[in-house]
Amino acid sequence: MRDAAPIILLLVVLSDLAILGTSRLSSCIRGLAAQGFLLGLLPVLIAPQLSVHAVSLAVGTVIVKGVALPWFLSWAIREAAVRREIEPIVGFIASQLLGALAVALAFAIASRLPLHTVQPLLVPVSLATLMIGFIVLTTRRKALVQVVGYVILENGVYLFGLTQTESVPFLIELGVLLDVFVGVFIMGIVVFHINREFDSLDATRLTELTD
Amino acid sequence: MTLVALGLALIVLAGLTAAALARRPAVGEMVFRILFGAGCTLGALPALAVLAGDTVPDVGLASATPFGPWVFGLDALSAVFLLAVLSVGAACAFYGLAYLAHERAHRAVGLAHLLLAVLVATLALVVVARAALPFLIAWEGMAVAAYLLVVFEHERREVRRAGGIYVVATHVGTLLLFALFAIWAGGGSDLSFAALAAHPPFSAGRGAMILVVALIAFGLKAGAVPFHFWLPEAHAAAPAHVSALMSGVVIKMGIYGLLRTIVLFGTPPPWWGWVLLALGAVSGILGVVWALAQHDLKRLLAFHSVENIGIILLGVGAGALGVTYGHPLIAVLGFAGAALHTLNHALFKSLLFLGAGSVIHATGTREIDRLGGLAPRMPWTAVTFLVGSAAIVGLPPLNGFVSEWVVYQSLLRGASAGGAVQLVGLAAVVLAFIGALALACFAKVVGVLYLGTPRHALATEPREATRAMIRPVVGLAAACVVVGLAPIAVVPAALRIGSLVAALPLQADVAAGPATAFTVGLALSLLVAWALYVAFGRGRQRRETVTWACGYPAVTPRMAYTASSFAAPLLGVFRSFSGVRTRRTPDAFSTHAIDPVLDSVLLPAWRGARAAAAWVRRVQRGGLSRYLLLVGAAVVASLLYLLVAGRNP
Amino acid sequence: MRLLALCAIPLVTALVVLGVPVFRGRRVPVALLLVVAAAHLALVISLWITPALPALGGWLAADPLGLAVLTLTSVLFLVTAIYIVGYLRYEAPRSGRVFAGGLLAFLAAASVVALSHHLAMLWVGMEATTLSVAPLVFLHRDRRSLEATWKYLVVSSVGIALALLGTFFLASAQGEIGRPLLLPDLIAHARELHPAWLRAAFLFLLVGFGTKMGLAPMHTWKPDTYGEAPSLVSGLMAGSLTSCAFLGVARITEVLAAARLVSFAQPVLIAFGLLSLVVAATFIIGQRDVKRLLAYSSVEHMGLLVLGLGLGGVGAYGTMLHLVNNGLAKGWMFLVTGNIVLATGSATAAANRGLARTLPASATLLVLGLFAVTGSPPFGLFLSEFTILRAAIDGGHAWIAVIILVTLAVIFVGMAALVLGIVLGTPPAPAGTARRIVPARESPWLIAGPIALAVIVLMLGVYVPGPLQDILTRAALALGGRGP
Amino acid sequence: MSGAGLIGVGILGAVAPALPGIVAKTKSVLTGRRGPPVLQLYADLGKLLRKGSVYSRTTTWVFRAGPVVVLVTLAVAALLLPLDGREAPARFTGDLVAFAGLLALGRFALVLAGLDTGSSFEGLGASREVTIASFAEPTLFLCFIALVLATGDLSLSGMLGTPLAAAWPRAGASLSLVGISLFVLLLAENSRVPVDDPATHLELTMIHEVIVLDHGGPDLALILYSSALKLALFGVLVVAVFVPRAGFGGPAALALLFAGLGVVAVAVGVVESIMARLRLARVPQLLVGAGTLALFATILQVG
Repeated sequence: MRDAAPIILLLVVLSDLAILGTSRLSSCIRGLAAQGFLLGLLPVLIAPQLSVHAVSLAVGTVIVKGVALPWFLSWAIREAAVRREIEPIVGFIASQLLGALAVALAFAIASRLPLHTVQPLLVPVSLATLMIGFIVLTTRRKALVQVVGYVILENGVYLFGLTQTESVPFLIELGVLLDVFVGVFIMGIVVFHINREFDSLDATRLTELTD
Repeated sequence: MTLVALGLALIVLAGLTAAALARRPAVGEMVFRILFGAGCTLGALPALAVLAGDTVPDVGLASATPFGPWVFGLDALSAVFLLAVLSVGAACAFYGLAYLAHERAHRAVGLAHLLLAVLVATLALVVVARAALPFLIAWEGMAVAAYLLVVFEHERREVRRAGGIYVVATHVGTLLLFALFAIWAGGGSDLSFAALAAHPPFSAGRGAMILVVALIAFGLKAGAVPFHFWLPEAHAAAPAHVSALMSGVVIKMGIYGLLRTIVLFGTPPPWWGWVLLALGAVSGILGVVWALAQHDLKRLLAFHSVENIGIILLGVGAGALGVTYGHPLIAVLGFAGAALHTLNHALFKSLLFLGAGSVIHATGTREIDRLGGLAPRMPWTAVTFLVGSAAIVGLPPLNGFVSEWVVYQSLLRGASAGGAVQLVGLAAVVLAFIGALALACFAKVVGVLYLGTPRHALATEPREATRAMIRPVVGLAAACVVVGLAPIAVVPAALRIGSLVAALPLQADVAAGPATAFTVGLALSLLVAWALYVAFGRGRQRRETVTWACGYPAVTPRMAYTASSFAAPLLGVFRSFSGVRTRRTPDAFSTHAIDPVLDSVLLPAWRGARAAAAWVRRVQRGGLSRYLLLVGAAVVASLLYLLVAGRNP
Repeated sequence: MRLLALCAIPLVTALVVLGVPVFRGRRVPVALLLVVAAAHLALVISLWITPALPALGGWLAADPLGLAVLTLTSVLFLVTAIYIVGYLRYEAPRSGRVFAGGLLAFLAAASVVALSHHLAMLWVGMEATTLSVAPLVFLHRDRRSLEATWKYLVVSSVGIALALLGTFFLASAQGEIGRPLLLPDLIAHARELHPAWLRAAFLFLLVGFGTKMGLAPMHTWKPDTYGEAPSLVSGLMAGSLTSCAFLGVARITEVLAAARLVSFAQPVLIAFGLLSLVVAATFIIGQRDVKRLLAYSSVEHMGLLVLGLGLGGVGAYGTMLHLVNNGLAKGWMFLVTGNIVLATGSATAAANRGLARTLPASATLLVLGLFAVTGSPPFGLFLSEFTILRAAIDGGHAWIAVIILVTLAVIFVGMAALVLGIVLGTPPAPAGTARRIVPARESPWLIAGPIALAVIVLMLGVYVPGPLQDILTRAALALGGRGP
Repeated sequence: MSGAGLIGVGILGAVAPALPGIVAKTKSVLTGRRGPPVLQLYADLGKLLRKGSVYSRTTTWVFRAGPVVVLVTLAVAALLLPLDGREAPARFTGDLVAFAGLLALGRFALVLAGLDTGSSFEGLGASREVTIASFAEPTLFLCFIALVLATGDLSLSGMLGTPLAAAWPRAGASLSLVGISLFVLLLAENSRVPVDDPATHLELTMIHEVIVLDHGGPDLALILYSSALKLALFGVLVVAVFVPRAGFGGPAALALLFAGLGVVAVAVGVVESIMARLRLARVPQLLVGAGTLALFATILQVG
């Protein structure tokens, strides 16, 4: 089972790049759901022995990131009934290139960091996911896609967290998951209000507050 | 010291009662008068005692603030300033009661009296504070109280503007004082003046930094050129009795600061004395030249404060040089002259401002070109203003002459002493030049304002000020005459201050006795001659007619010389930097005077800075992505730092 | 036990308010707010009298640093609760439940952050404060507050994610030494932690919590958020939320101080501090909105906090004193600005003139606040800013002292221009009524809070009480500095 | 207040009105005219004292006080000067400042009296008077500093008395420069030719004459006598510098002094015959020139 982890990690990076590339909102959310599931599997694969802690963490992640968040986001899309395509500020090709650059950079940095965890691939993938999440967040116009970007960024951090599963007690993991969920939940409500107020999800129109 | 504390408490109490009983002014102001008067006399007694020679022990309060105990003390240097504060404070407060009486209907007059009481109290506290924290707290309290008084008539735009400039200038000064005490105390945790004085010898750089910061901070408060820019604005905007108090005493805190710095610092390096001297000369000359160019009565008097601060700085500079080059007589005389001129200036400048207040109160305008011939209508104000003018120009037998005579002695002894200090002699020439220009300016003011014929028909016929306004003014004039006629009483006290500041033994051979004989003799001979002239003229035949203007049929008011034409030949010599700007339009010609430092240097610089800031602010207009990129930049920067700093463990 | 109660009581009440339907509708359970606030303060004062033992197996403990922030938060919350009584007479928030629930959740989260000795738990508390305040910022439900909320949420969440990454870095630096992420263990074994991970952790925690504090360049959300949120919420955010965020930075600095790595941290802290000062100065000149002005003033004071920490020596004590002073002063100024907004509908210079005549009490408090916030004696902020300046000069950083003085001067000019602009002058004659301007009768509830805070700040400038002095000195020592 | 000193002042007071007469006589002799008798001014004073006085309605007591103050200040100033070359009746350290102060007080009173009439001509004169004075006073102080450097004494009796005689061999050159600049000062302060033409009747060009335009009768007498006394005082200054009389006995020193005054009056007359009046804008340059002379004198001492 142990050798499956690297494959899963690669799939996670692929899902990142896919989300970067999609031009449709629904496929973007499906990508996010897929990533959620993959993340859910990882704790079980990585943990040295099948402790209750690892299993419960896996189940919690799958429920929150695999099921709840994507369902909630798709509900928001239906509610908002908004045009479904994504228009990035910098254009698709550019964001793809940026994504690739991010992955390369992640692996470069990870190689220099003093690693002592069991799974060598884990840190570079987490940094890559983190950077790609940041890119999605800063280059997309639609508020909803920005939320997706934020969740990907959170996934990156979560991945890095996996290297410390035994030191970070379960209660804290649960707190982190809960916080992420409530955060996205509130963002969703705000997105809903943005849509009602501006009858479009284009966050770049939000430039009324100036000095 | 307990007497001083009690006095200050009474003063603040007086202010509170005036504010509390605002609805019943008669009672309120009467109680204010009693309490304030009692407070001032109680405070003045120890000051006079210290000036007469005995010493008052320091009082220490173990405070709970971090930097050491709060200490208060009274030595000769503080005593003369305390005396000035209390005497001028009382005169201005009593004058203020009457001056603001008619505005009770639509302004918070009670509050103004409270603020004035707070101002006088904080001024006294500044002078008796012997530790950094109480000094700074009293200093800022004084600045804020003065600001709130300056913007008393804040419905007018230029008053708000002047207030704004003033509050900025004082706050910058306070920040500099923060730096001064921080540099001076170094690592030490006790910030009392005694601890500061017992400092280890400073390194050249640190000593220089302390003196430069002290010079700018206290120069800003004193109003020496080029730090004077706020002074004419604030004094023109403030009510007359507040300008009198500010010009008479508040700006003197800058001088007190400089003198206290010398006491605590020890022997200053040579360059400091020369800078002070140069600052004094520049302030003196430019102050009086800009005053000549003014038409606004209060701005004119404000610029004269800059000139007199210049004269005081000449004394302080000569004193500092005397200490540096080891000439005890020059040092003691320099500081003594400076201290005495500070007290005298407090007296006659507040007298002039209060007189100006009465004129403005009666005529409703500050433009001297629109006034004229006020002497017959306002005799008392005219006489007291004349005494004040003669005193400020330094004419014998009044007090201005006495203090300038001491400063001259210091400068002339400097000239006759050997070595580099001889250059001080040039300062004596500068002082003479300042005196002559001051004479020109005050001849203009008195001549244009009080003598001759009224130049414009005023809305209301100007009437003499009320008795309540005249009493303090006459009191101040009397003080000027008494100090002028009694150098034998005043000069020894000034010498005691001089020897304290210069930390040198008291020099005795200053001819105070014969000087008294001279002034008293001159005054007597003037009176006797006037009596003879009146007796001689009684029996003679007198006729009244029109002024003989070389046969012109009717002398119209428009023929009388105006202030600007009077000063034109003199200002012609100084050309551009006299601040006179002429405005020629096809059908009108007018001159107006600007303050070169403020209007052509500081304000443009500030507008430039604001424009630059506005350009930078465009960043905030960006959308969310630009904000996130900033956060990203911060992460990248810290990562780079990690790589750089991470190498060495 | 009391530590647990401090966190639990507000949390439970919040859940009750949010859950139980009886509180639906516009009525805000003000009484409940007041009771909880008073109880919270009582508990905190009891902590001062008899220090409590760590609870939850060492996860919750009241050390000097935590106690200072907790006390500040509790005092501010009680004053705000009192202010709300008067506030509700003028404005009824659309949903009373969300308003009260959010405030109580915020108090619970802030208590958790102040008391937690487990850094991950501290992170969870911090995230909770962000989320609890978000709906409060959105209270006005108009376009501008929507934009402010969105920017606040996204930027803060990114910041908090970075902080989580930093926490994980710290965990990996610790490896198997002692109980994971517990402050006492971290400090005890500080020298055995892995230096590379520790440095990376410090940087990410600084940037993460710095974003929550509003340090430049991560400050961009602050003017929008404080500008659009209701003033009492902005007051709480500027007063206690930023202090909690600073606590995060302080915790990691404690660990670094124990690990003798302070020389690595100081340049970064100084850099962020100076940048914040310069940015604040640039953005304050010509500012026309009082709330945005106070936001930039908060950026400036956060810069001063971090700068004091970076300078070390007596600067650490200055920072701790400034933490308390700034919190109280910000609360005071925002509540007074709230009064102005209630009376004239907006806090901009265009809408307000001659407030001295129309709102005498608030105008006086605003002017006194101006002098307090810009560090004029005799207010507390003068004492702390003076201490930080002394630290700069004692440390031989003359050029830092110069930058501090120049920026403080420029900031004073900017603030004075705006505040004095709106306070002085003749107010626009109210249409139709008699020409004489009658000063509005300001309700005592709205005035009592700011006056109480003003008195405390004034007292702190003249007399620092014994126990507070002792707490601040111990905190400064923990941060690698020294007492006055 | 030594008796001899007072007698000296008394004689000076008596002789003073003769000096303008000598100047007028010199000018008329040089231009081939008989000219008015030397004692003409005495006659004028007698005539004016017997006349009634006419005052303008706009004037106050200041107008009448002007002439009195001018006379008293000059009389007291005379007490400060060492007429017998050794000791002045009233002496104290720093009395040179008092001397300058007295001159300023007199000027202040005269200018105010002029402005009191409210006529533009008096205003013109007053404005010019103060402009010239502003440049004359620094020059006077430069001369005093040179004398202080030479004699090391801070009182007029010391500066112009016995120590000056001792200083001549050492600082002869610089003292002569001081004498010359004092002579220029004399011309400026007393409104003689290069600065102002006493003989002219065109008000626009006058300085001293035009300030006193409205004074008549006894007031005019006081003013004329004071201007003569002022000429005498400045004459004493010049003579004291050029001819140190410490060596001679009391009466001989006084005789030598009055002879010197006569020579000075003749010199003024000669200058008035040779030069024409300077344009008013150039008068400050003349005074600054005299100032540089005195400055050069001080540098000679120091160098």
